[in-house]
Formats: sequence, C-alpha cells, structure tokens
Amino acid sequence: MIDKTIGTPAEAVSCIGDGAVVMIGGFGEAGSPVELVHALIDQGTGNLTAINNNTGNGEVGLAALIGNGQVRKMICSYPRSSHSKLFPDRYRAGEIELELVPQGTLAERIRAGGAGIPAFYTPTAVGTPLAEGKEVRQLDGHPYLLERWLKADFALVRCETADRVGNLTYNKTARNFGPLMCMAAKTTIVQARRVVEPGEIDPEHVVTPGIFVDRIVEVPEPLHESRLVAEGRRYP
Amino acid sequence: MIDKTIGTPAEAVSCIGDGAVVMIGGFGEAGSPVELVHALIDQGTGNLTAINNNTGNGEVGLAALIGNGQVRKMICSYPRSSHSKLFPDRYRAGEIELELVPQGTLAERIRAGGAGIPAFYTPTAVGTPLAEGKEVRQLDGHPYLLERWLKADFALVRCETADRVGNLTYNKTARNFGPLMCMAAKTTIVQARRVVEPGEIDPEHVVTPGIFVDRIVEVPEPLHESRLVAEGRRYP
Amino acid sequence: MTQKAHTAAGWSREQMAARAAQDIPDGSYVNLGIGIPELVAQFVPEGRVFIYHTENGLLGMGPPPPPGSEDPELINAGKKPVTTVPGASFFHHADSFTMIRGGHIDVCVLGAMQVSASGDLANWSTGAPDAIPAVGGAMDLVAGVDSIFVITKHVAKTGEPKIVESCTYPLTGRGVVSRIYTDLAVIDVTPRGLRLLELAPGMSLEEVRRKTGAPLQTTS
Amino acid sequence: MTQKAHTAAGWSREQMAARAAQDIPDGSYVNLGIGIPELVAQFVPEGRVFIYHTENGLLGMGPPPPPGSEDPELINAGKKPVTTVPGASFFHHADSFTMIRGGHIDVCVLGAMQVSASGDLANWSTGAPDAIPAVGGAMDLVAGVDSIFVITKHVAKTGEPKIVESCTYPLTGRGVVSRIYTDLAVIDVTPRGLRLLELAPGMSLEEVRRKTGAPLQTTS
Repeated sequence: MIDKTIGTPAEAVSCIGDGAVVMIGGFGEAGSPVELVHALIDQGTGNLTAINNNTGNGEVGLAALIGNGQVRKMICSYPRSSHSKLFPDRYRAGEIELELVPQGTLAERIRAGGAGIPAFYTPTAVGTPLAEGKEVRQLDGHPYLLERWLKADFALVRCETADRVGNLTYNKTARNFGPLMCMAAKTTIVQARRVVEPGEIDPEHVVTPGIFVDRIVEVPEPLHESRLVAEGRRYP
Repeated sequence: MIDKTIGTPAEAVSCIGDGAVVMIGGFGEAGSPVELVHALIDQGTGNLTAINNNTGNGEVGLAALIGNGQVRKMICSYPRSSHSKLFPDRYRAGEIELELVPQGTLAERIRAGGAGIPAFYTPTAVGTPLAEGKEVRQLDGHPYLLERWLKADFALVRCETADRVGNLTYNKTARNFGPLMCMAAKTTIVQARRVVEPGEIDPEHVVTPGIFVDRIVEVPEPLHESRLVAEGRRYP
Repeated sequence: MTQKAHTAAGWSREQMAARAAQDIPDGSYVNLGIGIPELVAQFVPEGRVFIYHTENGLLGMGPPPPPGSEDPELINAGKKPVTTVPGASFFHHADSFTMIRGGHIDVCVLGAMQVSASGDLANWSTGAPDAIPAVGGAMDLVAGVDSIFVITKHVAKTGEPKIVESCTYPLTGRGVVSRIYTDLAVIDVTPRGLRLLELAPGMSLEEVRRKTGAPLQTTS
Repeated sequence: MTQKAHTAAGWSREQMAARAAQDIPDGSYVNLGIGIPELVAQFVPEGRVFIYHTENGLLGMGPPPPPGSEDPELINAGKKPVTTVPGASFFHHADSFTMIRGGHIDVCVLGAMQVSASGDLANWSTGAPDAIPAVGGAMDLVAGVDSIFVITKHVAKTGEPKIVESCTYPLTGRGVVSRIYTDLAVIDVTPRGLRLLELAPGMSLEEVRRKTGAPLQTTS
C-alpha cells in the first residue's frame, strides 16, 4: 500500500538543499506550515527562493527564516506586516531580492505551473509599474500582460486532514494557496493536523488529490503564529 | 433573502433566445442536464452554438437538440458516439459547423473564460492538424499554442444538491465540466436533484460557489439518457 | 453660492460608508477593502442583502466574532477574524481571483491615496525610495470588478488634494474608478471628467472645487 | 536467424497488456486509453500498486462494478461504469487535465493507428473526407505525460505496417511515444530510432523487421 507519511518535520524537509525554490503556504498565519518552516531553520538550508503571499509574522515561521538570512529572494504580493520588521530590514539593507506580484496573478501563476500552462494573459497590472518589462498584447481591443508560470522544487503546506495516499482537506480560510502550491512543486511536503486511512475522506470532499502530495507529517497541535507573536517569541 | 430557485425547466430556459451560445454540462450522459435541454427543444430556440464534450446520445437530450436542427455550430472534443447518428448525419450533410477542441484545451478555455484570462499557451496539439491557423510560440525552448478563452451566454448544468443562494455539489464523475461552465456563462441555469436551505451544504464541501449560479430548478428524478437510449426513446 | 470660508465638518467615516452602501444594489456580491471600506458592511440599507467576498477564500463573510471566539484560520483579507453566514463557501486563491478577475464580483469598495479625473487609482505605494512596496489584491480587484467605488478623505493630511488631474503616485489601475465618496462630496467619474453628484451637508460647491485638484462639473 | 516463414501467433491482447504492465513502476499514477490499454489494469504485477486516473474526473478508479450495480454517474473516459478504490477523489475537468498537462501522471497507455520511428503518434483520425473527427483527451495526454506506452497490433488488418518511417494519418503528437508493445515485439523509441527490446515467443527478428515500416535496431 502507498503510505506517504513520514515521522517528523525534520525528516520531511531533509530533502531540501541550498538554493532550492520553495513555495510556502498560508495567507498571514492561516495555513502557515510553521513546524515545517522551523525544521528548515533548524536545518540551516540557505540561498532559498521563497514564494508566499506575505513575508511572515513577528520573529517566527517565514519571518524567522528570512531574519536568519536563509532566503535570497522573496516572491510575494504583500511584504508588509504590522508585526514584523525582519523582511523590511533586510530589504532596505539590500540583503534580499523582492519580486512583487499582484495577489491574483501570483495565485494564477502558481496554478499555471501546476497545470502545465507556461504563460497566460491577464488584465491585472496593465498600465502600472508592475507591468514594466512585460509584454503587453491587445486582444479584442483590450490590453493584457503576459505572465509566466511559477514552479518550485518544494512546497511546504499545512492542511487539516490527510490520508496516507495524500488526499487533503483544509480548514476554512487556511486553504488559500495550499492546493495551488501542492500542484506546482516537484516535491510537496504537507503537515497535517490529522492523518487518516485512505477512504476516510469522502472522495467528493477531497480538495487536493493525492497525486499532488509526496510527504506527509502529522502535527496534531500546530503552533499559532499570532499567539507566538503576542508572547514576543522568536525562533529558534 | 436571496432565492435563485425557479419553478420549472421551461421557465428556467425561457431567457434563452435564438443565436445564443450555450454551454451544456456533462460527459456522455453523466451530468447531462436532460430536462433543461428538453425544455430548450420544446421552446424551439434555434441557431444555437452548443459547447459540450460530446454531441449527445441516441435521440434524446443534446443529440435531439442537434437532430431537431436547433444547433448551428458545435464546439466539442469528441463528436462520435456509438449510440447516435444525429450529429454525424447533419455534419456530413454540411448542416452543422464543428469546432474540434482537445478535451483538456476545451476545459481550460472554459475555465479561462470564467477566470478573466483571455488567452493562454498550451503544449497540447502542437504539430497536429488542430494547430492549424494558431499562433505557435517558443517558451524556454519548447513550442506552445495560443488558445483563447471560451465564454457563453448561458450554461445548462446538472448538479446533485443546490442551496437557494446557488452553492452546488455534484455526484461522482457527473461533476466534469459543470463547475467550469457555471463560471464561464453570463447566465447559469442549473437543474438540481435536491434544493436545500443555505447552510445545509458545509462551506468546506461547496464545489461551485453561489456567485456563479443564476437560476436553479429542482428535478428530483432526472431521466437517464442511457435508459432512454436502451428503450429506443426519442425526444420530443 | 457664497458661504463661510472655514471648513465645515462634512461626513464622518461612518457617514461616508453609509452613503456608499446606498449605491450598492440588492443581492450584490461585494468586496470591501481594508480601512473605511470595511465599515460599509455595517450600513446595509433596509431590505437589501449583500454577499461579501474576501479574496483569501471566503464568500459569505459575516461580521467579526465576539471576543474570545476568534478562529485564526477564519480571517479576512486584512487578516482580522471574521465569521461566515449561512450559504458561505470556502475556496482556494485561484478560484477566489477567478471571481475577481472574471468579473463576477459586482462592487468593490477601496481606499485611495489619489484618484485622477479619468478614474486612475493610486492606493498601494507612495513610490518613496525606502517604502516597502506591497500591492496585495488591489490591482486584481480594479482590473476585474466593474464598479469600483472609492472612499477617501477629500484631501490628504498635508491638505493637498487627493482627487487630481493626474496621479503622481504609482498607479493601481488606469481608468478603473466609477465613483468617489469623500467626507465632502460624492463624485462620479465620467468619460467627460469628474461630475459632482452630491455635497455633504453644509458644504459648498466652491469649497469642494477649491479642494479638488481637477475640474468638477455639475449637472446644473 | 533463419526460421519458419509463416506467421507465429505472437502475443494475445491480454499478453500484450500484461507485458506493458511489467514496465510500470510501483506507485505510478496511470491513465489507460480505451481498448486493449484498458486490459492493463487486470495485470498489475505482484507487489505493485498503480493508481488509475480517468480524465473525466476520477483518481483511484477501480474495476467495473458487478452487473446490476452500475451507476450512470460513475463512469470512465470510455463512458463505461467503473468503481472507486479507498483513497479515490473526484474533481472537475480543468483539475483533471491539470494532472495530465502538468506532468503529474506517470504513465499513459494508448492505442495507435500509426507510430513513427521518431515517436510520432496517430490515433484519432484516418483523415478520410467523410470521417467524423474526434480527438477526446488523446492530444492532451501525449503532450503532458512523460511515459507514453502504445499497445497495438503490429500490422493493420490490411497487413500494412502500423510502425512506420513517417505517419500518413493526422498526428496526435510529435515525438511523444516512449515504447511500443505489439503482438510480435516490444520496441523502444530512442533518439536514434526504433530499437527492439524483446520478441514474442516464436517470433523472428527477420519477420518483425519485414512487418515494420521503419529500420529496427537491436542491441546485439
């Protein structure tokens, strides 16, 4: 039988090497795979390109990964946070590269990466500074930008329930980028609040089919970033 | 309160006029909105462009709509059926136009129509007769075809359960093109086996969010095309 | 037309939000930006129902939860805790922006740093060299939603007009704004420029014109 | 090398399918075309698990149901009734072809009308003027799946080779086929042309070469 579970976050991320492109799920703290990111911090992997909607919270999770100097380039839509100065400080110091992408274009580029669509046209950002250097094409009399797919070597995603063959469900707005990133990475590593046997998730309710998932680690009580931030905690 | 239900299939399709572009859900008979299509036959609306993966079964549903001369143009991936000669006869007689689209490209074009993506590149059909007349572009050293979005005036879709605000779930492989067509039509008309109150479908299990649905008609015991075909039935 | 030279109070934040809510049709799918636009949800006119969309994956967003019952995995685009209403649905980000980019959202209410006479919007960056640029979903919203309403103070804290001939801040989108609700007036963006729809109580056309950086037409 | 001139029986349809199944790695996600490829599911080698995908929206497809328990809304791409295995999932057509086009399916087994020495596949149309052209998902599968296996009779009913220098029928895809399983042989498509991997019992290289419309190399 296929069993994609793996013992610990440390084992789960051990395949990630220096220079990897890593998609990290979550919108704010909702869906943030904190334990997997902390394992990546423990491991010290550097020179990463990280893809996430934001740049993390406080001094934990993705923010701590950035603060620790492990991220060379950030691809995101909204790198400001009222709770974290780690990205802004590094950015102003010229220590991290930023590719700013409108949120919907970011989502669509990741989906395109997973769907084998190398490029698409979109009306978003036409006529703005984010269109600079991009092809503009008139279609039916309207201008559109050409955008390229985004793929990654790894995706780190947090879900609610996983079965052993990799089918996933999510919790409320923690779904956000998870299903897209699972599709767009060569190796998808998931932390699940609960791991169940195949068949326990109704086939009609599966959000991410198992074909998009490679490694699953159970983290029954994941840390809440907002609580860590409120407590002034930092990682490590 | 919002209530998108409507009394009968006849009332539901009464807004469809001659010359409309109509997406019709279903793959084979699975998900075929038979009662809505039969209402369209009763209504006699003509000069339609129909979009479906196939061209119908036997002499009922979409096949009957075609046989009745109401369809001017068919956009589909697989217009052959061992059970129906209505499309082939009209096609050979030059009475119906055919736009043949690979199945995955058809699905993606419909999704693009719903998603506001006017065009995309795909590897599918490169170097084949279906690439004729289409732009080929090299990206990262590989050739891709440019494909345009597909939109419709109306979508006719069959689902399992609908709530009054238009959230839908489907049944097994009857899901197929339904969720995509709901997104890509100006007006989406759904026949549901069961209509429930808002809140009765778990927000995590909604497949088509209500924003994509305009009219819902309850058809508790829809006809099975395969049974009608086996019985040699024809419509009307 | 003459009136007192000193500035009248004009509309409050809540009054601006309530005024904007009046122009949203019953049954609309609505996306509200962060800040004053969020207040619109408190002023749904009697007899109407709006369905709120938040771009992080929820349709059918309800009001904030009572203190103590927040769920960190049920938040809005501003990352604040929210609730769901009956008939809500959750979906991923690509589906969420399908709703936006595909033209399925009826009305979006946004804040602004500048709006131009031709409906250009600037609301994501001052363009200052040390600013951290952050765009979020604003560019997708203005590109995909037909009716873009802006709620903003009429002038900046510095006293400079926010409604201008041409934006000096980096653009969010070109020709995208339909209507502007300020503390002083309601203004339509038309193909022939800005048109005054309504003055706040006690406000004079003269004063509003003086505080507006572009010509302002009236129907009279 | 000399052998009897008359044709030996070669492999049956079932034997061809079983032989192809031997080359599918454990844990593979597999899409099976209509016809002989469907038989592959009956010959999963001991100790291996394959997960079957059908492009009409099911991953984890199981065998046909017992007569009388068919569900017209649970069918495969050939529109025949199927079942699900534990761990199955349903999804819509765009997600299904994301799996195909995005390179997530490991192996696809298809039928063929013609295969060329460079791996071109023709399997959707004779190009005859009165034919009803019907492509289904074949072009998507060959464009998106890395390992395309073809199972086909070595020659057409007319006796003409189906493995040819260059296809005369309309193409499904260019340079897409990895390996060909016929009733007479197993043949690899390599950058330097066709290479014989295995002969059916009692089959001679000479005979296979005679029935193949393109040069056939051997490792020896």
